[in-house]
Amino acid sequence: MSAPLMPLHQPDPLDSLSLAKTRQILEAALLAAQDPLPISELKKLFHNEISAAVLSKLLEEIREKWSDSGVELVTVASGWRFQTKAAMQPYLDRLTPQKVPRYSRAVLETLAIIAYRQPVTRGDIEEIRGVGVSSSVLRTLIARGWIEAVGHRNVPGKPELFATTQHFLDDLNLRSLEELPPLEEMKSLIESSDKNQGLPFEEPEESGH
Amino acid sequence: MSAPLMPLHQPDPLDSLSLAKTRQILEAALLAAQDPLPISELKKLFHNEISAAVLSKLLEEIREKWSDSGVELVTVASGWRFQTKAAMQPYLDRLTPQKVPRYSRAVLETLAIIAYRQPVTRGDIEEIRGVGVSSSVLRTLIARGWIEAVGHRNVPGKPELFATTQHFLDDLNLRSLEELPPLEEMKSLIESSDKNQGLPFEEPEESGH
Amino acid sequence: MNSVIDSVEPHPFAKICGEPLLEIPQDLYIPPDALEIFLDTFQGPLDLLLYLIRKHNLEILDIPMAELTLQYMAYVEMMRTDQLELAAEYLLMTALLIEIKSRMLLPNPKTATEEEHDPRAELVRRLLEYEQMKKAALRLNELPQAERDFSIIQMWIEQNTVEQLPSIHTDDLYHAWVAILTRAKVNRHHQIKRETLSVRAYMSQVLRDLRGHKQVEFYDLFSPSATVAEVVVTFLAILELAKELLLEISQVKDSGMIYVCAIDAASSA
Repeated sequence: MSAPLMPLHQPDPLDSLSLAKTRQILEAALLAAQDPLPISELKKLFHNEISAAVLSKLLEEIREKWSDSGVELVTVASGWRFQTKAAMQPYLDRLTPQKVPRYSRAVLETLAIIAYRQPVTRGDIEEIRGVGVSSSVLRTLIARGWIEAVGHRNVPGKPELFATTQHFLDDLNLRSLEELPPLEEMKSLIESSDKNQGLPFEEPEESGH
Repeated sequence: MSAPLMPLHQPDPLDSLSLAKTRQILEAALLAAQDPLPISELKKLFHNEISAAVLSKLLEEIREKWSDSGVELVTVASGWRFQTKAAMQPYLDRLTPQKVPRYSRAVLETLAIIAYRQPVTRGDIEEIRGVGVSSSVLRTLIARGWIEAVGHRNVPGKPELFATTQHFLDDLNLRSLEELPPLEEMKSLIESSDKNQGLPFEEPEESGH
Repeated sequence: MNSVIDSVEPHPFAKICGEPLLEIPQDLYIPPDALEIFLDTFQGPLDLLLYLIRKHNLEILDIPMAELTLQYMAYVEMMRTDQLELAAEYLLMTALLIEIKSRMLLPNPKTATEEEHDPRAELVRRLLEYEQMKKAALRLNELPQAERDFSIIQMWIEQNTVEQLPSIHTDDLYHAWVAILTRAKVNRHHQIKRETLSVRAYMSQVLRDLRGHKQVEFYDLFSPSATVAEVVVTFLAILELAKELLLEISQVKDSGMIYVCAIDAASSA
């Protein structure tokens, strides 16, 4: 029989909280949280009576403590969170035999255009890709919570403007859009052929879908 | 920027898995799992090549390792899971300060009847409670995953028979229904109330919705 | 003006689905039975054009327009049924290429105000922008991705504060029972008979086991690993269910196989 749970535990008065207990509470909160927790949120655990500097130091200690386990404490756009290390994933995949779907090139290219050119309309995306963008592509990205409509462009039809979300950054382990891989400068398509030289490019990979 | 991850991590061949690595994988799987994991499931992490006995021993070691932290490894009806300790709750509540809602007396009594008298029909519940049971009460419990229809009674109208689920046991930290407070004790309590004594309980609150 | 190579065999191209491009000949001739793979391989005309230019050093101007147009028209014909929009994109691209070519062929009168305007410039700009995004998409896909490359940890919270669902304790159920029993005493409407809980629990389990089956062999209702006590309780549960008319037990001949079925399943069959 389990112990009664609800009303028994009163938080200690703060001054009696040892650093060890504080670390323990931080750790439990981060392990249990549904979303990454920013420092401002973590401060609430202690009625804002512990400074951000102290919390940062404790978080670094927790990160250090976990460093040789299968789990790591990371910072992403929305704050701190625990996640499994990539080396664990092949094992964890054995528990869920249905593989996480890989995204098609259409989805990935659409995502890239929204990420790097945001905010963009569906028309903008089609202009860049040179083909129509099916609604299912946008729905896939919206359902994943990676893009959202952030407004409308003031042209006939008032098309929606899409942008990436904070959740997108979180899911890619990024703290900000600036951490996206920088865009490569593409070599000209005209000069080199004018000079009749071969083009110094690798073939763009056709990873199919 | 982190390194590309996708195809890099191959699971080690099993014989090269040290016990420490095995423990690390177990721990990561339990931390990442959404639901409790039974041993049979945990074995899949290692292609069933590690015996239940070894896994149990490692799980005990993990439980031990965590014993003085803010989280604990516990066994519930459907397996092993990590959970925050009750002592952490007052702190975690500060992150979500809304008041925890309560179930109405109708919901609690209906649940008690189903738990103790299962399988029962809605008619049975109404007979025992002496009042009608609204559909919303049953819907609340079904939505919570605590009760389910397990069949029909062969009387006119073929009413559904309700029983409690494993999820109900998990949520109440019970391994089986026998861990519910036994009826015997209650009988004596009722008899004592026959002698016109007040019950030593408060009336369950009628905060209901 | 162009060198058409008609001798390309369709087989090698069609069979290497993963990397079919190595086999696409320079003159754009695609064997008809490989067209589907071809259409799957390229995202659209921009993607195809980019490939031709990068892979085969094709200068935009050198693209054999007559040939290309014939080919594209053939694809368009095949796409018309189910990929009308894509067919339109290819058509549009063909028209654009022909326009560029024709403008390049015309003498370009230079005016003082206008810089020398290369009619290819706009197309080249689009190709480069698309190529840049295409590369970016590949790089993006290489970033670690939640669920695919790592799992996010969200531990069970003893009291489910996240969803703010009411939490109850076994004591709550206990109180609820006492309240019911107290009322029952007062009302005397009915008798509440006592029964061991384990039998009730096994009754639910037997019904679950029967669910979805027309009938089940009697012995299958007993787990092979059951203890004696569990066997007894399961047996009691079956008898109790039969008494409450929740299941039916049947035996075709003496000492024959005993079958058990849920009554609602039997009567609705």
